[in-house]
Amino acid sequence: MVPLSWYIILSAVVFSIGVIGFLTRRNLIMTFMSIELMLNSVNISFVAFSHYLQSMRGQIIVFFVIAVAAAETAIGLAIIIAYYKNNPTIKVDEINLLKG
Amino acid sequence: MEDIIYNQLDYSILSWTVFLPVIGAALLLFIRNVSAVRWTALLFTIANFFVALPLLKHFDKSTYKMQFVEKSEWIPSWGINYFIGIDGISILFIFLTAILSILSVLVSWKSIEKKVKEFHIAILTLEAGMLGVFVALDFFLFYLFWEAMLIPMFLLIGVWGGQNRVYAAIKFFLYTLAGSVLMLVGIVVLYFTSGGTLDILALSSMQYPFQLQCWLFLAFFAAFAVKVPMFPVHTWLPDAHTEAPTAGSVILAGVLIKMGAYGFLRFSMPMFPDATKFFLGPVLILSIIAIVYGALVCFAQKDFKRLIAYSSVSHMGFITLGLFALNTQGVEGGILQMLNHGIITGAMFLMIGIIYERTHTRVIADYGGFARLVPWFAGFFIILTFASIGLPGTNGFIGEFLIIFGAFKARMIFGVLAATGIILGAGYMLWLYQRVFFQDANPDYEASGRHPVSDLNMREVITLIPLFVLVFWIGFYPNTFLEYMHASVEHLIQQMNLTAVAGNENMIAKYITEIF
Amino acid sequence: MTAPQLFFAYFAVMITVLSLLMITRRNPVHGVLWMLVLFVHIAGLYIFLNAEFLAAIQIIVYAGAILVLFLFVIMLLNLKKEETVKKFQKHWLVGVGTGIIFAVFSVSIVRKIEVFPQLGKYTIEAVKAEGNIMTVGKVLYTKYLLPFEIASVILLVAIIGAVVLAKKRIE
Amino acid sequence: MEMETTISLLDIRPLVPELTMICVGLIVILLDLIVRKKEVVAIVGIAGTLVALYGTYKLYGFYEPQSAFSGMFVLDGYSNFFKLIFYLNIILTICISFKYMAIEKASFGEYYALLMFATTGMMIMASAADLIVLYLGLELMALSTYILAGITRKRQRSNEAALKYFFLGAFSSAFLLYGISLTYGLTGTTNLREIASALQTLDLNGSPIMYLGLIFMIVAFGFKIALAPFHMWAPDVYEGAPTSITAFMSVGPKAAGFAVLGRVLFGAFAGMQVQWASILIPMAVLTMAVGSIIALAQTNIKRMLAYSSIAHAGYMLLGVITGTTGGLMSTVNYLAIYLFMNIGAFAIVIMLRREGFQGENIEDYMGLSKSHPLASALMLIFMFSLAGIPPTAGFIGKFYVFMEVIKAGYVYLAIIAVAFSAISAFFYLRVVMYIYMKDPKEEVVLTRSPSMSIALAVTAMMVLILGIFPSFLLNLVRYSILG
Amino acid sequence: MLKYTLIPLLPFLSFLINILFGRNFIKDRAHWIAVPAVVGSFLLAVSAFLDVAGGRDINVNIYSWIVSGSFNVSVGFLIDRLSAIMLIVVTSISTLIFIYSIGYMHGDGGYYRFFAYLSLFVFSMLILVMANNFLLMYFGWEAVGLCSYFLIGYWFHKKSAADAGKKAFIVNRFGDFGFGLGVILIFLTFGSMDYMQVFGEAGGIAGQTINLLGYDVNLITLICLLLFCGAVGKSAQVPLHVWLPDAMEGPTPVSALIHAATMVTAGVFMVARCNPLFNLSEVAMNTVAIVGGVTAIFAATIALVQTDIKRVIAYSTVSQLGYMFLALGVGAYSAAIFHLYTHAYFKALLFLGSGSVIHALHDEQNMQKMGGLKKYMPVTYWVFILATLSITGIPFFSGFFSKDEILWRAYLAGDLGKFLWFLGTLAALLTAFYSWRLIYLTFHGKFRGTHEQEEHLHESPPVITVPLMLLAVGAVAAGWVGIPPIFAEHGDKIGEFLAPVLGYPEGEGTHAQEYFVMGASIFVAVAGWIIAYTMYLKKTELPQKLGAAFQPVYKLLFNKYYIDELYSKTIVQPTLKASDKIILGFDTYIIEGIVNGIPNLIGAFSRKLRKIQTGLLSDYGLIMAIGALSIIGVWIFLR
Repeated sequence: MVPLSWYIILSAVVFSIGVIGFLTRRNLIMTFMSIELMLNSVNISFVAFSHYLQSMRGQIIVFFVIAVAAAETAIGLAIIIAYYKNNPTIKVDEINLLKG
Repeated sequence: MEDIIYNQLDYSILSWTVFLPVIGAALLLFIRNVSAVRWTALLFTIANFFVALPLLKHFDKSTYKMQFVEKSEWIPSWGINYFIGIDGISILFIFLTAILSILSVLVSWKSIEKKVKEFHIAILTLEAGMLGVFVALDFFLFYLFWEAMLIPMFLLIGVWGGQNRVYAAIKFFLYTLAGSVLMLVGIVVLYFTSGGTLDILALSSMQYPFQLQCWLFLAFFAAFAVKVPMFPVHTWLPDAHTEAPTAGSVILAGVLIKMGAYGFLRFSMPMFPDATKFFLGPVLILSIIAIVYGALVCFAQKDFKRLIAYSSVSHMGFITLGLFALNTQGVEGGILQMLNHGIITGAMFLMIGIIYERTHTRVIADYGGFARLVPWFAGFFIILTFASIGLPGTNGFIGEFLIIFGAFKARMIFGVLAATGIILGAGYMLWLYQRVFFQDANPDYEASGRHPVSDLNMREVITLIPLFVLVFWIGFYPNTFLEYMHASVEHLIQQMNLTAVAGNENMIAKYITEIF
Repeated sequence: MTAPQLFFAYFAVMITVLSLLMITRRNPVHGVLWMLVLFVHIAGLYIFLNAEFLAAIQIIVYAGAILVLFLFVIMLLNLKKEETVKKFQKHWLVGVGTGIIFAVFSVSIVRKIEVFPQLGKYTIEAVKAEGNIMTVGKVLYTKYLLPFEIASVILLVAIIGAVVLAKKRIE
Repeated sequence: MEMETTISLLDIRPLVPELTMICVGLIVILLDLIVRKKEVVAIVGIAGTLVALYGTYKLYGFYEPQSAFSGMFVLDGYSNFFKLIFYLNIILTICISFKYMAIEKASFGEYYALLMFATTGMMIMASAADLIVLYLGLELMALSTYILAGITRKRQRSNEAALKYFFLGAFSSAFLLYGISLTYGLTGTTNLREIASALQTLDLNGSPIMYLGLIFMIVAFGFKIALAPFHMWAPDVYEGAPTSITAFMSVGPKAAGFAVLGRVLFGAFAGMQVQWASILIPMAVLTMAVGSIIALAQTNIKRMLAYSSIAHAGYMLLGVITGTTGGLMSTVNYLAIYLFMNIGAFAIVIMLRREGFQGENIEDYMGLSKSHPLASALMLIFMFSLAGIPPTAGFIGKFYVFMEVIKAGYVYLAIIAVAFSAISAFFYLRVVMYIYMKDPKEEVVLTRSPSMSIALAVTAMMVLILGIFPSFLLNLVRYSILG
Repeated sequence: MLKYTLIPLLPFLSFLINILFGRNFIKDRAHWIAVPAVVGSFLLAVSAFLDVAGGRDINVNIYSWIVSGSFNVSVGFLIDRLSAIMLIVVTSISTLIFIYSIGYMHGDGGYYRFFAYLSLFVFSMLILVMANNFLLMYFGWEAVGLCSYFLIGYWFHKKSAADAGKKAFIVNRFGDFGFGLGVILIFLTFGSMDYMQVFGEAGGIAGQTINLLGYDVNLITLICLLLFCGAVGKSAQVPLHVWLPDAMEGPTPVSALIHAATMVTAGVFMVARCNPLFNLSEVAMNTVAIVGGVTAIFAATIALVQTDIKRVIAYSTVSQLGYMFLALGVGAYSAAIFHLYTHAYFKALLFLGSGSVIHALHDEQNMQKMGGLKKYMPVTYWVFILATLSITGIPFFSGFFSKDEILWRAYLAGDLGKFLWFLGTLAALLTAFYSWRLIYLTFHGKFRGTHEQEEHLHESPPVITVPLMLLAVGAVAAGWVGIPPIFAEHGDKIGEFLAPVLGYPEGEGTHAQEYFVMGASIFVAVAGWIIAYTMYLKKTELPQKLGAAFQPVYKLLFNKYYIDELYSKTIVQPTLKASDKIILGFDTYIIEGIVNGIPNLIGAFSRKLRKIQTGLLSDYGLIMAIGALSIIGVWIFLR
């Protein structure tokens, strides 16, 4: 058997990679994708827990997470587009009109 | 427990007294005409005085109990009541406040030209706040008034003040706020220690553990010391006094800074007698420093108002000294001196305001020879000068003498040191008087083509007369005023002597050894 | 190592490597493509965990819808220039460091995780007997009806939002 | 642990207010297509909210807690009180945004619909008894507010605000999910009550993994209520978003965040009070410090109010930290009061906005009292209330919190809090100073509308009335939370 | 009772009326109110004197002034033999000076003001004298100081006058500092401030000590010394004598009334009044005596070289006051009061005479610019001669009797007394010298003023000369109430009269000794006269030579031992400097620095801190992540 902890460690590692992506990338789209990566990592742990707990709940949650992720993507990308129309850049470090 | 006498009259006189100005302020909102605003404000302040007048008549001087008490539920879930009443300590301040409010309206008749309506609303709400502080018997209510008062005062200084008004206003506000928030914490701690009451009388009759007393004393001390103001936290006062409009200075000097001392009397002493005794030394030393330091700073002042402001620091040092002498004479002297200082310094600021209206300068060096130009003014002012110095026959003497007597009785050295303040006081006041009124008129003054100064007019004389009557009344027959205090002060001293901690002296000694 | 463990090891390594690849690509299109591969692997892991329905959803929704959306937008924005400039932030090292510490922390905490609670009734056999989709569906439409409905509103909001932000007339 | 559940139609009953809100939201969108006068849309929105309010009131008639949907949704005094805050929030927001959104050229049906959806999300959060529902409610609210923040999409600032809010929000909800997953993994459930009992039976209170999960959830909630160091989005978003939305956001999501924070910490993790209090205490101190201190250097009033709102979150958090019901009540009470004073303040800020003039700089307020004494007086009241000076409601809010904090034995926290509240008084005073003590540079024209007047009247009255007679609110809070 | 109350009240009413209505209504008619009032007072005082002489002491409380706990002080009067004499002295001299002032102050702009202040002064002085408790005496004590302030600074537009007034008040405050504390200590010791009660119980606490800064101090001594501080200030004794010469800036009638005859003698009166206390403390008595003796000689030496006519008389006053304290210190209270009484007449006369001179010369006070006035102002000249004879102690003039009494009593009072007697006699020599020097410089020789002044020289009008003549009668005859017993049995009427209050001094000497003392004093008086005659009338170049020969001594004396400079350097300047530099600096830079510094610091901190808010998404994320990490790190790993 694969121990539960392997999955959870994997999930943690991928989550961290997502965090790294979020923190380091300059491209907004890539940043966004890093967030998706984080969500996916969490999904892995949900499914793993669900499996090991013999409970359906984890899978249900993943279902909802995916649904929300879809909605989030739609809105997020819409926001990016709206921003891009006013200021044609998606470099994270150039978006700092608001600060201080 | 029943330390109260419910309202002896068949109408709620105290509530009327406190809230009449609020009604006046509300009414002013709807008045457009400037002179109508002035008259309404004047009417309300005068009416307020007369509404309060029956208090004097019906006040029972033979008891320390709270009188004219009104009590009704307010915030039941916190056990907070609308609870007001007065005793011999607070009654006189009601009248001081009422009188000074009338005068501040009168003195602003000509000098306030912008935002007249707002000005008078501020004055009236301020009056209500001050009265509220003196009558509140519930801590919450007290704090409410205590803080609420800051707002109109802040505006008075900041909107109608002098050159540097904004700085002064903000400084005043933040200083006092910083002090009083600590008191707020103290109040809440008290609330829980006492098992959920904020009734000042109940809290006063309880006994608290020594350590707690000390902490609470310090928390309250922070608020009151700033307000008084005591020595190291006094620097808001010169700025605020100097920049405030005349009415603001008058009220500030006359009533507002008395509240710190009042707080000591009403809260610190009866509630934390052990802590009071524990911290007595430092407090007395601070008072002495304030007396001498405040007086010395006066010598270096170049601004008329600022000098008087610093002299207040010195005089307030006397007051705290008297209060913390913890004997009848000291405390009564302190209370009387609070009244006196309100009258004298209030009148001084009135007069400075009057002369400022004419000369538009506050720099002492611009003056000179004014005794010739405005003899009546000079005459009035010299009376104040001597009252401030504490010349017998004026009210200043009675207060200062009782204070020094009390201090001397308590600890001889403090009496001696305080008396040096009297010498210094004579020094800077007479020097001031000489520079302003004596010698030849300042050549620059006339050369600069400033307005010719005219002497006091009728309105101004009427404004000043009540204060001068009081100066001599208290000077020659202080008993009229002292009588009111006797019972309450005696009771206070008794409370002070009931120490909560058994073997208090040992306890304190142990504590000191622990600290060092 | 047993077979399942080897199997897991493959997926784990692949997922990790693909994630790293994904976040380091200069060209976002490449990133999306690597991510696609990544999602497939995750779906594989789901199957391995007896979550067939989710595996399908993962492919359909994530790979099929979300990533396509990403591609669309990337194309729409026409990010040619982006490819030439630096892909990482100025202080990317701090970000990497933070992420690594994050990984170290969370791994060191969760590595001892075990299944504490009493197990549920959805054993592999029970689910198999009914079919994974059936089980999910039953639960979803009974017990989890409320969340399901809320999810629908969320999607509605997403539609409205996309319309408002991208299309709605504003003079 | 999982059992078969059937859902009956009766389960819908407690959900009536939420459903009403959603329906009204949809109606508003449709109506937008038909009517030209957008005021009608707004009025329908308000009317719908009032209907929902009535629904809550009717359901609220009994303080008995009810649960529905297999225990995922509860209706109790706690949630109902929060819903009341949300209703008032949206009504007042609509009132103040009428004219404003017209000036911003964004007054269309979707705006009001999204407000309603966001509010629905908050309501669901307040009623959530399950982490899944909580998560979804949070996302519903969040997604709606992301859009609202960017709704004036011709303005780059608005775009940027939406962008930042969105990205950081998504980032934080990943943390939330991670926390939920760990909690789920350890306890085998997401139902709050079951979590609580699982923590007991499985003796998980000391488990570091559980702790980790809790920390991640707190991070996410802290993000919503803008607790330092998760507050970074707030100033930018508050500044960039349309002012009415800033007003909306500074109260609604914050309150919702507190609702779930209270629900989760008190409902599920009550056994770990020591742990979470120890996490929250430094956060609270930091929040108050950051909010109060950075606000001092601000020149943009919206940004200043953003920092002020951060600082206020710190005070509110103190009530939660106590871990007592009383503490929670004080927080809730604070929120209700904060609603009035904050929206009031923003209402005045909005009034300065007119065609071709932003009116967001504090300097724009110079000498306002000369031309607009009444508006100035109201701003004065709001500012002093925010500063916590009696006799305004802000003082009551602070006083209650300090009371409970001290009661719980955290005197030092109270002292820190009062110190920061004294510091924060400075920047509120500065606004007053500009209004009253400076001479106007140029004539200030205020944009007025009847609904704005109503909103101002209500908020100002409440700030003053609650400041002097707080009993009504206190009792409401008490009954809501104690039942 | 009303009668006694009216004694001070009449002048007070006069003051009120004049000050309130003087400026606008009364103007030049002020004396029509002031003079009748003071005359009324005088008549009532005489009546009171007769009552007392008839054996009826009056001690009556009028009302309770301050009541605070156990502290209870009344306003009340005690008229016994001592105060009765003082009443007579004060009111009679006041009357004369009021009348004199009508002429002297004629045409002055502040005429009404002058009379108002004078009336107030009389009121205050009477209160001081009549008080039956210490606090009321303190009231009068301070009030006379106030009047002195007003009157010295009467010509306030002159800086020197304003300065002098201020100086007088402040220097007096130094004394009053001690006096006030003494009064407090009296109450704390006796629980009362009434003379009768305090004096009655004084014996009971003799020898008690009090801990003062770690030293045990005799309580009575402490009280007496504190009280004496007041006397030193008020009566211008060393080291607080500096104000009195400057006080000559005031109008001459003021100098005569206040700074010669009445106010400055208040200290003497007070010590005499407190004799039951002082008697109990040898230390205090010796202090009084030594201070008196030193002052007598000290002031006399200064007077030798002064050129300002009024200053010479002022130093002479200081010196004579020293005599009185010398007497008090050796227990010869009645002798002191006797000298006070005679001194009041001849010194007032000297001042008024000099006033007459100054008036004639249009405010010239420098004797170097006078001379030869004898022929222009015969009346003034002759009264001056009489006064000088009296002050120098020429037999059968009143000064002779009182001074002789003092010296004789000093002589009898042990070794210290002998020393003091020597000082006193030496001072008498100097007194004779400078008094005659004044006469010669002023009235003899050639006129040294301007030609213009010479043309206007004339004798003063009767309103001035008549009081002078009346005072001259006093200067000659006032002493006849105190003829030493060796000349006439019961000749010392005043001593006997006062004996019930002040006691009778102890110590008996032989007749031979008494003649010796008397002879010595007559000898020095004549010697001084002869020296002055030689130096200023015969060999007029001699003073110059002497001055050149003893340049340092001359300078020292001329500059009044540099005491003023010393005080200025050690007290005034340091205070001002400390105030300006140290205290104000401390206030501005340290306290305000902290007060403003904290907000500034927070503000700077704020500006720094807001830089964290970079506006960059990834930074925000980073901070969130780091925040979460630190929470994890601290609460999971470090716990």
